[in-house]
Amino acid sequence: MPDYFHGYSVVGLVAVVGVLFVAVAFGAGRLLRPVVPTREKFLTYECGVDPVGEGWAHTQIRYYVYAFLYVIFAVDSVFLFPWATVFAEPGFGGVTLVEMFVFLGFLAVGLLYAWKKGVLEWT
Amino acid sequence: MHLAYPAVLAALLFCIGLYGVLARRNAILVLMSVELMLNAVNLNLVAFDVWLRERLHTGQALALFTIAVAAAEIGIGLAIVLVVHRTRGSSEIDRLTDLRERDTGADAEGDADGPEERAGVKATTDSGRQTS
Amino acid sequence: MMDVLDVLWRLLAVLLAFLVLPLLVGQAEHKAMAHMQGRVGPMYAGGFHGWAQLVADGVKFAQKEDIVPDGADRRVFQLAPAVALLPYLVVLIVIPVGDGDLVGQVVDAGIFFVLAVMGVGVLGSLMGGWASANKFSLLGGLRTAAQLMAYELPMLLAAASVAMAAGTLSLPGILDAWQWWWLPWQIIGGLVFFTAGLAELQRPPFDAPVADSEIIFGAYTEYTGLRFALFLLAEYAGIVVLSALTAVLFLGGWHGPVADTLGWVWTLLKTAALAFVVIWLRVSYPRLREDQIQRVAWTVLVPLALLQIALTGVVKVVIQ
Amino acid sequence: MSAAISAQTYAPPAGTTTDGVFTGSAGPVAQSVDWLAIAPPTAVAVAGLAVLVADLFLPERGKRLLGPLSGAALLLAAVPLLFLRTRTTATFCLPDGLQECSYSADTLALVLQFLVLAAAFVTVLISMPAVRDLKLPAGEYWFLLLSATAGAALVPASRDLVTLVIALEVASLPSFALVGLRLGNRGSAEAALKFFLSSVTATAVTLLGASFLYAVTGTLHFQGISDGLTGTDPQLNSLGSAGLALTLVGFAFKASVVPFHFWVPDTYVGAPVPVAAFLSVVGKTAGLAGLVLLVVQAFASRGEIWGPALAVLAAVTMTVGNAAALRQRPDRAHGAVRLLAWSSVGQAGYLLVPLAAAAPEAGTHPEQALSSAGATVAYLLMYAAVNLGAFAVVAHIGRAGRANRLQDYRGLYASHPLAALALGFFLLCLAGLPPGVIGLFAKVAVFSTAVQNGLGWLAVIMAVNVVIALYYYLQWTALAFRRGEPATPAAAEGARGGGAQQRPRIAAPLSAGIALTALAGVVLSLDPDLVLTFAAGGLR
Amino acid sequence: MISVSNTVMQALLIGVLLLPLAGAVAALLPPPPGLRGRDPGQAVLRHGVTVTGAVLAASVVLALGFDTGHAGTVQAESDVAWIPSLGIRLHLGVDGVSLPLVVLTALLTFLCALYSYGAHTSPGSADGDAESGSDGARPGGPAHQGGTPQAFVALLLLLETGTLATFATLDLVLFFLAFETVLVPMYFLIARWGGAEPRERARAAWKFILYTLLGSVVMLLGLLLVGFKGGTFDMVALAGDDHAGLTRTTQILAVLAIGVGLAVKTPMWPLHSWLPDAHTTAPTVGSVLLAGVLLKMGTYGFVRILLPVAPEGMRFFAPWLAAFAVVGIVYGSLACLSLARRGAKGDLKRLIAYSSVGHMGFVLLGIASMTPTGVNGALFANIAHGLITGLLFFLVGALKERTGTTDLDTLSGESGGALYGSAPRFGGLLAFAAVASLGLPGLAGFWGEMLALLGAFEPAEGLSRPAFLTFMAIAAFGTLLTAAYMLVVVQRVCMGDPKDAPQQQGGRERTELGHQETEPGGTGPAHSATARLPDVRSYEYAAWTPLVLLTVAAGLWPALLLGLTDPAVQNLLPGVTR
Repeated sequence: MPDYFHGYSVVGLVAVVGVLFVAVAFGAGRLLRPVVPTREKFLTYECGVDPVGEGWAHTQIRYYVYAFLYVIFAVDSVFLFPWATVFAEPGFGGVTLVEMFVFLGFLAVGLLYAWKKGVLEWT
Repeated sequence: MHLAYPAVLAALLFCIGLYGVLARRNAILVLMSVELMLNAVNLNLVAFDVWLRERLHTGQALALFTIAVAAAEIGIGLAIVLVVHRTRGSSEIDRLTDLRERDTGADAEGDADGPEERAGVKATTDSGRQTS
Repeated sequence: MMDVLDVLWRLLAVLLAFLVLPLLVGQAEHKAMAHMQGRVGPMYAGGFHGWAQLVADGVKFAQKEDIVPDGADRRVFQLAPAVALLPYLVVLIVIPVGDGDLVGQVVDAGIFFVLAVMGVGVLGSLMGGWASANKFSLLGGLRTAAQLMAYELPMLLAAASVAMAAGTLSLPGILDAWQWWWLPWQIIGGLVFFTAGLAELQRPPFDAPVADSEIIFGAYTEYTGLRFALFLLAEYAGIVVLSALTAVLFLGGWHGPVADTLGWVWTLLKTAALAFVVIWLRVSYPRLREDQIQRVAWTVLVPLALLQIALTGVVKVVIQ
Repeated sequence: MSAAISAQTYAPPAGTTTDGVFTGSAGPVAQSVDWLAIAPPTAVAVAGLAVLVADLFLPERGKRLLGPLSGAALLLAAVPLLFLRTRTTATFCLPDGLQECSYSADTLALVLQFLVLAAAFVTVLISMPAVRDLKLPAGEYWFLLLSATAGAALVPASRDLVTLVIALEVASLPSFALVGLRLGNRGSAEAALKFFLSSVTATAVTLLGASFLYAVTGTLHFQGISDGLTGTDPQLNSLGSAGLALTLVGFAFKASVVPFHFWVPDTYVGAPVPVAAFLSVVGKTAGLAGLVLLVVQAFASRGEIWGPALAVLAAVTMTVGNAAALRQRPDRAHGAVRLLAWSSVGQAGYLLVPLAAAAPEAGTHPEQALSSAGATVAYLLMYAAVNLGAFAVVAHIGRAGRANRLQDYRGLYASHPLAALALGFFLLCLAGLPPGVIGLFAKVAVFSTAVQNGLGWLAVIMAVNVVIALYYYLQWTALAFRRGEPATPAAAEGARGGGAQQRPRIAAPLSAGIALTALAGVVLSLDPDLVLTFAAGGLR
Repeated sequence: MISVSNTVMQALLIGVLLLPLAGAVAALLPPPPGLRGRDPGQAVLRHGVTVTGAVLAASVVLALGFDTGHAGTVQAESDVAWIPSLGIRLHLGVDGVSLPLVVLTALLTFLCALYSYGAHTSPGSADGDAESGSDGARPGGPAHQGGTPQAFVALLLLLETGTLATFATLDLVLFFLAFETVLVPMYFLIARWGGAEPRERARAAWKFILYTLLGSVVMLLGLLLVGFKGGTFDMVALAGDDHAGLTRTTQILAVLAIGVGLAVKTPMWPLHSWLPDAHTTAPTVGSVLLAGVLLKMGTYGFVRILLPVAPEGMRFFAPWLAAFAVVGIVYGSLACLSLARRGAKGDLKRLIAYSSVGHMGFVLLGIASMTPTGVNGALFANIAHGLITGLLFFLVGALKERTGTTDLDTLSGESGGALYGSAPRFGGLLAFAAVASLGLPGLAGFWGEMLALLGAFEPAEGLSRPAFLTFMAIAAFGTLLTAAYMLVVVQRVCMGDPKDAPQQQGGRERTELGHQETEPGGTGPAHSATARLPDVRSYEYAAWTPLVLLTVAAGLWPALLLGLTDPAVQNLLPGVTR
């Protein structure tokens, strides 16, 4: 168990180093850069024209559907990894493989469903 | 590492989630709070699994399933929130009162039926196909 | 004492790689693109073929004024570049460069860790797009998110295939188990993985989220100065990480036809070659439309990845 | 989707190699699967997928076949039950001979699986007209229905918490979608959201409870939990008690036990009527099956904790449900469904009584505790038949006028004598009055468990509630036999459209559903021992 | 007495129960080709007569085959397991207590069927009757009221099944089932064939069913308590000497619960208030069966279940029961008196209903005394009340059919209804029934009340004698009151100047009466007066004569009945009187 946490503590150390790096960079930038605020600089940039309307105007509902698809599928694939690491061990074998094919079959049916339902078309 | 840390963290997460469920009025935020609760459970399960050094790793197995369950719930939940938002333009759960039992007379409810249906029809026609 | 020193060395090496390699890739991109397009590219900074161009760029960025738009969510807006950049640094530490101890840190569930942390990087773009209070940014952010969703799955599945083949999730473990014939065996997975990674990095031809002709610069539209530079750095760090990962997972990492003792050279060579492919693709292919990007993911890559898993499974059981 | 096959894929994923037994590589590590035992839920799940895929490739006209197809699949799935009847089979067992299995096809499981499949079949019958009327997406509807059924059929057979929770979720998740399937309907969406949010929260709480139990006992198999909960460490003891209580919450929610019932009326009203019927029977069966398994097996050793709690819950549940049902007025829109919803809450209270009564014996005399729980099973069987029947009649009335007021049942006898008789019979069964003999005896069986286990006060409360319930059931029955005269302008308006006397004919599947449930009710009334035997040691 | 083998007796008893049930189902089916009759109504009513007749015949044979030498033992017994899980058995049998009630039920139902059939077919009430549009009770025309004749007959037969089963069953739960089965047909008889405004009918029917249901749920609780504590639902086993080991507390609780249920049905003051409404609105046939048979189920339950199974509990509650009983006697009589007053707008049916409250008070008093004498008297009064009140309701129903009203003031006018003059035989019958009802020695009503009072004079050991003496005195005073109002009724309805009466009545009645008089079927003597009512018709003779004869017979030869009941009562009371 110590090794286990040791590994991640090093990783955490890296993250800390990274944060430090960014902080230093920002600090240095603060010292180096000029500050000359004008009204126009803080306007939202829309090709030089004053901004109009709300930000959600052009958002497609379709993105949600992709999100759903992803969430479901990605989590399903979570089951793959534990299986992937052991299925070739002695004692497992063909049956285990078939079971996973059943599982993949489920995934494939889901994909087929989404595809046939036209989720993947963009019209 | 002592078991207390993850356990306390999980308890905190769960309580925050619970508070969110009870206090938040936006359906999406409630949904997120529920996810928080589920992840607290996951943390618990994995921590206990490690602590127990259980041979079968039942805790981790359940954690995996919990992840899957949470994902499925999010999928369906967002779809439902979307439908609600589409039919009434708001996802505040406080405003979901169409089905509440009222003590007013029958006429009021009878009237309430009409616009509701009309609004529903409109929503279907302009929203196209919904798949979840 | 030895331990602490050891760790410090590793940290330093990783940080160095993180600061140098992306710049190398960037410079290579400048020059390679220029030559492919019949130009010469930057020639002045530093003298010899403009080798210090990116350093000069960095100096310039640091001197630019830092602007946060009025409508922006300040804290999120300012944090976004850091969130985009740091995950690549963290990933670098677990990528094995050579045989044995030539790795920042061995992590058990290496593949999981790498994929999970890389996913966080995209969050930076998303935060930037959301916090900018700019329509183009938002659109870009959403496209980024959609792209992440679409390509994370084939990437995971392809990685799972390798994990199946090796029977472990640890990156050094995979390399230990690697044989040369894995190359053809896992080739589909490799292609899927690389393509998906490309898309996650929003590199051309999958750069619809930052398509300058449509939405200015997507999520980064409102960024200036150092923060913008960090986003750019993140992109090139991403290229390095992706290339390195692909090399480790699918091309055998430090395995080479000769001189196994110089494993780290092989790794760097393979990474560099892949990075060059990334640049090459940018020059060669036009940008895909957002829907085309999605379709490629769901109808090509995901089925291919599933196919690869099936193939891996069958072969694995057969040879047993 | 993944959860549907959880049973197959749930193999201990990692760490197995470190175990001495496995490294010997002598026996197969993969669990051997008794396919016959798991056939019922599996068949349903596969059928669901098949329906979904078929829907993609069938032309619009062919989609009408999906309903009958689903029904046939359910019948087919019930066939293995016949072969399993004679033996008790367990599968997905731990490989080291600990006798801990994740799936057991014992009598309890078989009976409840039969109940689920039969109820789902009747739901399919009721649904056919609704799917056409409401223009529900056919493939999705049948797929979701079958998936939820598969989950519900898995619940009573699961013997560990992982399988149990997953099975319950598989039963729940499609239900949310089913409730919200009427696109563009405000009520439907609202109902789905309410149902969803509260259900998901309950699930989270249950899982937290499960994690506590795991911490205390180190296993999630029922037997192990029961053994582990008797430990002496006081700290762990209280953690175990907390886990126990929290785990029960999710199941109490599904069984619509007060105070986890608030979603019930709104959800039933907003959902399409067949879905409400499905929830009220199959959903409740899933929840109660979980409760039965938990209290009789997993928590058997801690009866002193959950026994009083369940007793109080039972009392509160039946009181609240009946009081609210009593408040329904005939002129209120959707009154019929709402009444049935509240009545189903009330019935949940009765269903809990035997479980509460099982507490004192659960630890020491598992056989007797199982007998007590058998009263719940018997009651559930009765309830399923008659409640579905009542919903079938309601579904028919709902087709004519969408308001579905209680008033609309006036004169039902004049227009549809048989349907009115059936409705009366169903309601009297629910009330527990002759000629609904089976309803009476099911209540008596429940009552007897309370009396014989020293829960006299609960028995008295139950009796009072039965009396309260009589009032509204009878009132509705009487309404159906009243002369059909338009009482309000609204009704008259409705009569102008089709004419109160010339109500549309009952759709064939609906009448089949009514006939089937009525037949079940009558047969049970003539020979109540068919189900009551479970209350007297019939469960083994 | 003829000797019949036990198997045949069993078959007879089961047949008695199943025959009407099968008949009820058959009534709803279309008639077979050979039996279509003149019209569907006639066919199905004839079917009703046939079935009830067969049931009556079977029950008479059963009675004849009954071994009177061992009237205390259960005979024609069959005992089959039904629901082993709950220990509920199909246990049937009759003894001296239940046999008379079985026969009485069969008889009354048969007479009702006969009466309905006659009313339907006799020309006096054929279609086109001037009254057919009014709300008046039309016992003769079930086809024109509420529902179809098919439903009417089916309900009647179902009612008979339930009642007979109540008396024949020896299992507590089965008893409850039979007890409840009666409610459904009775509800519909009142709600659909009743004789008042539809709203009021529905209200009365609703009240009836609610009261009885509430009562029976409480009763069910008591029955279950006894069953679970005693370990069996079998009445015979429970009646054994040790009462299956029921503790005193259990017994008290059981008596309280079961007693309330039975008391509602009986009805005992103050739980009686459903009865007047139900009677007032019910159709004639319904009233007859309600008063004649249904009320007996309550008192039967006291004797059959409470006395033998929970004597301790009974002893605890006996003074209360007796107190309520005498209050009921006095209350019923006073209510009747006030109804009978001139100008009180008293309804004759309501009056008889209240008189039933009083009469059942005597029955309860007899039971409360817990002595063989008292209980025998109670059982006797039961039968007598069934005969006499049945007859009374028949008569009042016929009167309403003739005059269109049961309002005492309308009927009697200023000086009296003058039935003696207008319809002498009818009037005579009414007077006979009224006198029988007040308990004139020599008629059936006398013995029951006297024995009940005797029982109260010397109550069982352990009961306070002074209290019971007081009760007895009050009850005796009640008999005086009964006599008073009955005589007032007779005086107001039957006597008076026939010339005088019509002048006082409204024009509507007169024209109607005149119209009826011109009917060819009017059987009244051909007096040439304006106020001619049709006298007793032939089918009415057929329906009423048996009641009259039995009333007289029971009055003159009480031993016929007491010989049957006494051994059974001795058997049921061993725990009380050694």
